[in-house]
Amino acid sequence: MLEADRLHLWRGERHVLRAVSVAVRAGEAVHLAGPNGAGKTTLLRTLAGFLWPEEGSIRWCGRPIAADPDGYAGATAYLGHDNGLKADLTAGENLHYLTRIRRPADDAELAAMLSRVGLAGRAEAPLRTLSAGQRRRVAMARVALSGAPLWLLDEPFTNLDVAAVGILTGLITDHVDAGGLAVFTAHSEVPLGGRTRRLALA
Amino acid sequence: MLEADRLHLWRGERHVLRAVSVAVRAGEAVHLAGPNGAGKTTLLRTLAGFLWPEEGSIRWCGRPIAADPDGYAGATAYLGHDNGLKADLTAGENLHYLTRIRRPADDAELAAMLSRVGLAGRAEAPLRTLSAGQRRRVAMARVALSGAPLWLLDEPFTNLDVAAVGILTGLITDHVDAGGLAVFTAHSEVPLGGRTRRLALA
Amino acid sequence: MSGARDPVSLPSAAARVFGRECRLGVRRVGELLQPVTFFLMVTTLFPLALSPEPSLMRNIAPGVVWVGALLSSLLSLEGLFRADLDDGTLEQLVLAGQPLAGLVAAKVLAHWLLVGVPLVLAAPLAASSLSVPAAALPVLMLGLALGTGVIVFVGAVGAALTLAGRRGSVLLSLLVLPLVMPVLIFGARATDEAVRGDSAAGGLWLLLAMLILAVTLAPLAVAAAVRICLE
Amino acid sequence: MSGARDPVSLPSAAARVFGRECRLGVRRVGELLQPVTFFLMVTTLFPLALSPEPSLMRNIAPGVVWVGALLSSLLSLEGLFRADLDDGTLEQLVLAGQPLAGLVAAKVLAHWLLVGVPLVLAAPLAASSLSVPAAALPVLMLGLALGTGVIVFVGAVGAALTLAGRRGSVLLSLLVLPLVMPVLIFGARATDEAVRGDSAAGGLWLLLAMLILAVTLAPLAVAAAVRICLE
Amino acid sequence: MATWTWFHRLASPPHVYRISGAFLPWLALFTALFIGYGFYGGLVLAPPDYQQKDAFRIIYVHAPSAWLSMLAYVTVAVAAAVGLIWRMKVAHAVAASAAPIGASFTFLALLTGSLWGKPMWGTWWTWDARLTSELILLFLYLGYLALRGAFDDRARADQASAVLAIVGVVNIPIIHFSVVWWNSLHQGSTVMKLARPSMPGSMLWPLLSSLLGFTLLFAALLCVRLRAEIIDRERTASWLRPIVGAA
Ligand code: HEM
Ligand SMILES: Nc1ncnc2c1ncn2[C@@H]1O[C@H](COP(=O)(O)OP(=O)(O)OP(=O)(O)O)[C@@H](O)[C@H]1O
Ligand SMILES: Nc1ncnc2c1ncn2[C@@H]1O[C@H](COP(=O)(O)OP(=O)(O)OP(=O)(O)O)[C@@H](O)[C@H]1O
Ligand SMILES: [Mg+2]
Ligand SMILES: [Mg+2]
Repeated sequence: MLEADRLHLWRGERHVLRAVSVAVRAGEAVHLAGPNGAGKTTLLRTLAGFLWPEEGSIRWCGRPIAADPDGYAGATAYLGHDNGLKADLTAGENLHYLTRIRRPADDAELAAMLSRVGLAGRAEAPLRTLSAGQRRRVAMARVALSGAPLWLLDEPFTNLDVAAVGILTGLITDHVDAGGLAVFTAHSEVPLGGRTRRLALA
Repeated sequence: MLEADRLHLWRGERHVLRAVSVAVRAGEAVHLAGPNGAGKTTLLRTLAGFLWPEEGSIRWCGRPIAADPDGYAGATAYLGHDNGLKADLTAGENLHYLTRIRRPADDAELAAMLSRVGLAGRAEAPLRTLSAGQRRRVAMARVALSGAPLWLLDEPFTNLDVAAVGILTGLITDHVDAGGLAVFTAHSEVPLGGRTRRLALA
Repeated sequence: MSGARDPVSLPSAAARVFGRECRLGVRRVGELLQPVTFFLMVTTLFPLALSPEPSLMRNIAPGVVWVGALLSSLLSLEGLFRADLDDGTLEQLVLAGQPLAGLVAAKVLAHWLLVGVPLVLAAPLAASSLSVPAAALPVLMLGLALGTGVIVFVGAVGAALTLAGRRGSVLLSLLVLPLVMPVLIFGARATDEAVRGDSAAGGLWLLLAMLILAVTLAPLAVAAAVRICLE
Repeated sequence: MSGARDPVSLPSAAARVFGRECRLGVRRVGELLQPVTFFLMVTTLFPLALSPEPSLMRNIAPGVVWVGALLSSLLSLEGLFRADLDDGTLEQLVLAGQPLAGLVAAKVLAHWLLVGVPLVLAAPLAASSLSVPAAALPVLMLGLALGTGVIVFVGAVGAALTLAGRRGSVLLSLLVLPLVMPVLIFGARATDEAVRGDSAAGGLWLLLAMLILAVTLAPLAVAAAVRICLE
Repeated sequence: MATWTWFHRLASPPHVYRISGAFLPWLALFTALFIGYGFYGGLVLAPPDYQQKDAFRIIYVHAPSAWLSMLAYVTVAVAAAVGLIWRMKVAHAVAASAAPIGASFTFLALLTGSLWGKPMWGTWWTWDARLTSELILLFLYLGYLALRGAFDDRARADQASAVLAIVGVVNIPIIHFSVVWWNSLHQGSTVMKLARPSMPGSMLWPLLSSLLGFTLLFAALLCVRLRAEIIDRERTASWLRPIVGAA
């Protein structure tokens, strides 16, 4: 459903993506692997529409993503090296605003997701008072609440403890099993069973 | 040589450290473990002297660290969730300034360390054009060059690929074997052999 | 499954963005009050530095108030998108799946309220310390309300364009200043006329026309600039 | 093994910090030129907004120049330690194992050079646009050189104190302004005397005394504040 | 070492709480006596001034509150320095309690001064050295209070605001000597040159009494606020439980 074909991209003088192709079908997760500086973040940001490849095409449901950028954006959830959360808002407020500019969601759903990521008691805490792993948990709750069929996750397991890794794996599994798509990067193996296909960048 | 005794510390209304004691001897590395929000970062920052415990004492070579803060600071290298590097300076410049406010070091030494962390060709690249893992590598080069006997590392393996994990493990091993001390946090096991003692926070 | 399950309408998404800005403003009251304190500082520092002859003061008062308002709203613009870019929330806005121009319009509107209203409310204080007659206050306040709107909307384009590269608000001032100079000139002239007891309607209508133009066109430019500057 | 292997001396460590600031300033020329552009903006916007009567202009010119200089150097202070705090390099400075006051003194000194020198060099331009006689220029420039030093050193204390908590440069202005008000008053008065052809030596000596006081005492306060505000 | 432990015992929160409670009634009593005599003597008994008529009577509020605005600032700065140097929590509590009182006296001095200025100088306000430095004092107080409010953590708020208070103390001599250093519109020192008072006794004694009364008032208010501050800071401490439980 998402097809990127022979992407080429330069950053400054560096030819970072050289004829990279990815195809992700519904119900499938792709694990982008590769050493530091291989271009994983670059590829994910290109798939998210933040960077434009100099050559090659990206299609979503068969149509180039440039044809309907807002529609494609509405279908995408992105988690980068930054969490995309406001330090001055509480965990609950962050989820409230970021979810509801995308889709209607009732309070119970937000609360349920916060407790699923293990932060039931911390909804009222300003994000700046949470630990690094707790913030990452809020960010993954945001992705799970987005309702987007395509998840683009850049090292989502960063800072997470063992329990949280389990929770995130569960979220991805549920999403993929419900027909969602996911592309994520990680430096170690992720126990997602047969749902994952691995793609190594140079 | 570093002894922290029954530390208590509140952050806001939260009693984060409750009677935590750590002792690290020369030639030993302590692996701080614990779930997200357990207080690992808080403990490391307390040991670095950025936070002051409400109760308890921290001693370095038998003397309270408050007795000679500058001397203790000179003996400490800290790597936090942030890298402590300037995005506008190149990798080489960052190492140049941060190392040489602590100790004299010749250019060859800096260049050798950069190539040991796998960035020999990137010394002239502004840090903002490096990938997340490459920045973390520069930060670990900074720690290794500091000449400090005590290393305090907060999730140093974040964003590192397999090769870089090996390099960092090697750096810590060399440091500890030369009589250095290290306290680090990590959510997974680290292959440091018998040098490591594990300390779990609640 | 080509889009989100059931998307929200643009007005309600824009309302969320507006609400979020206001909430953030309230959380960071210090930052919110910065432009207005700065405005009061500029306008009260003058009497201190100049020889305080009341007759001279009244002559330059409209200009001082308008320069103060222009500078303080310009300064508040630097952080408009920068903070969102740094913590990654700007990306989330772009990926909301809504027409971006609508969302940024809501954001800029909230900024205008948060910056402009305190300025307008503080204007009588500044004016009285510069011995502007009370009769000129309505024109001054109305003019400032319209003028800060133009400055904020036009300035938002500059703020979005200067996101890429290093942070440098100098570029922002250089881009925006020529565009908003007419606001300063007409605003100060209208106030001056009101101080002399003449009719200031012409200047105010001109400011209103500029405001309408800015509010309709600027969001499109901002949206385009934001997309360009994310990398 | 109780300390680092062979530590460097404080002067050479301070020289590194100084060098680093200068290098960063050169990298971010945009940011570096911000205060001086702002200064020129403030001083040239006035003739635009006011009715430009030369006699009146000459009366208020010293005040305008000094207010411009005060505001622009104040604004440059917000980022002085904030950027270092955000990327973690401030911690590295604290952990250098050197007397912190010495290192921050080097940093503030570099900031003074990078901000103050352009201001002093731009002063003739600003002064001529305000029709200040050329004879008053030496006093103006010397006064600005001394005055920006006081503002930067005193302001650094405010910048360090406002590091903790939310970012809010309003607080910074609120803290620093009362402390540097005398600089403004004496600076403007000395310039005014020079414009009238009187001797301005008294004011300049006073500025020098304040500068010496600020340079010797402020770094201690800054160092204490930085230690307090790191968490 | 003995004096040292004595010093610290003296400065323990329960001790300070108890002592300030014991002083409070006496302070209140003498405040009432001195201010009572000062105001009665100044506002009723003293003859109208031959130049200013009755306008001069505002001095009985203006001079004491202006004096207190400076005394309170020095109190804040000294307490803050003690707190910073010897890490004494009670000293920080004293600084925190004194600052709002001082700000109020500063405001009162500015208000009464400008009320007096209208008949005397024909204007509410001019940018005169003494007036400006007193206004700066108000800004300093406001900055101090704002800085306190900017911290979530009380220990850090204490220390950071202490640094500011100490730095700001340079303003106090400027206020006091402003009339000497610059030719100012404002009155030169009248009261302090007791050797050759430039004021008849019927005006002077009530003024001195009201000066003393205001000082005692400051002490009394400080005790009240300090006790509240201590309760707030020590709310988890065991020694407070019987006291707070009883109230
Ligand atoms: C807003 C206007 C004014 C302000 C801010 C102000 C401020 C002060 C201050 C700070 C002091 C204490 C000085 C010290 O003890 O070192 C003081 C004392 C005094 N002020 Fe004012 N003042 C103002 C207006 C006036 C006016 C209009 C008068 C009457 C002409 C006046 C008469 C006095 C007198 C007689 C004293 C006591 C002098 C002494 O014994 O030291 N003040 N004022
Ligand atoms: N400034 C603060 N104010 C209040 N509470 C805080 C503050 N900073 C941290 N905390 C809380 O203190 C606890 C410990 O945080 P800390 O960052 O030390 O955890 P950690 O063990 O490093 O977690 P992680 O593995 O997620 O990095 C957390 O519950 C956190 O919410
Ligand atoms: N703005 C830029 N200008 C120039 N080169 C860049 C820029 N950003 C990234 N690069 C370079 O592009 C390459 C790919 O970077 P990218 O961040 O995509 O790597 P990555 O695979 O995500 O690595 P990591 O595992 O460390 O996160 C790197 O060599 C990096 O140095
Ligand atoms: Mg990456
Ligand atoms: Mg942590």
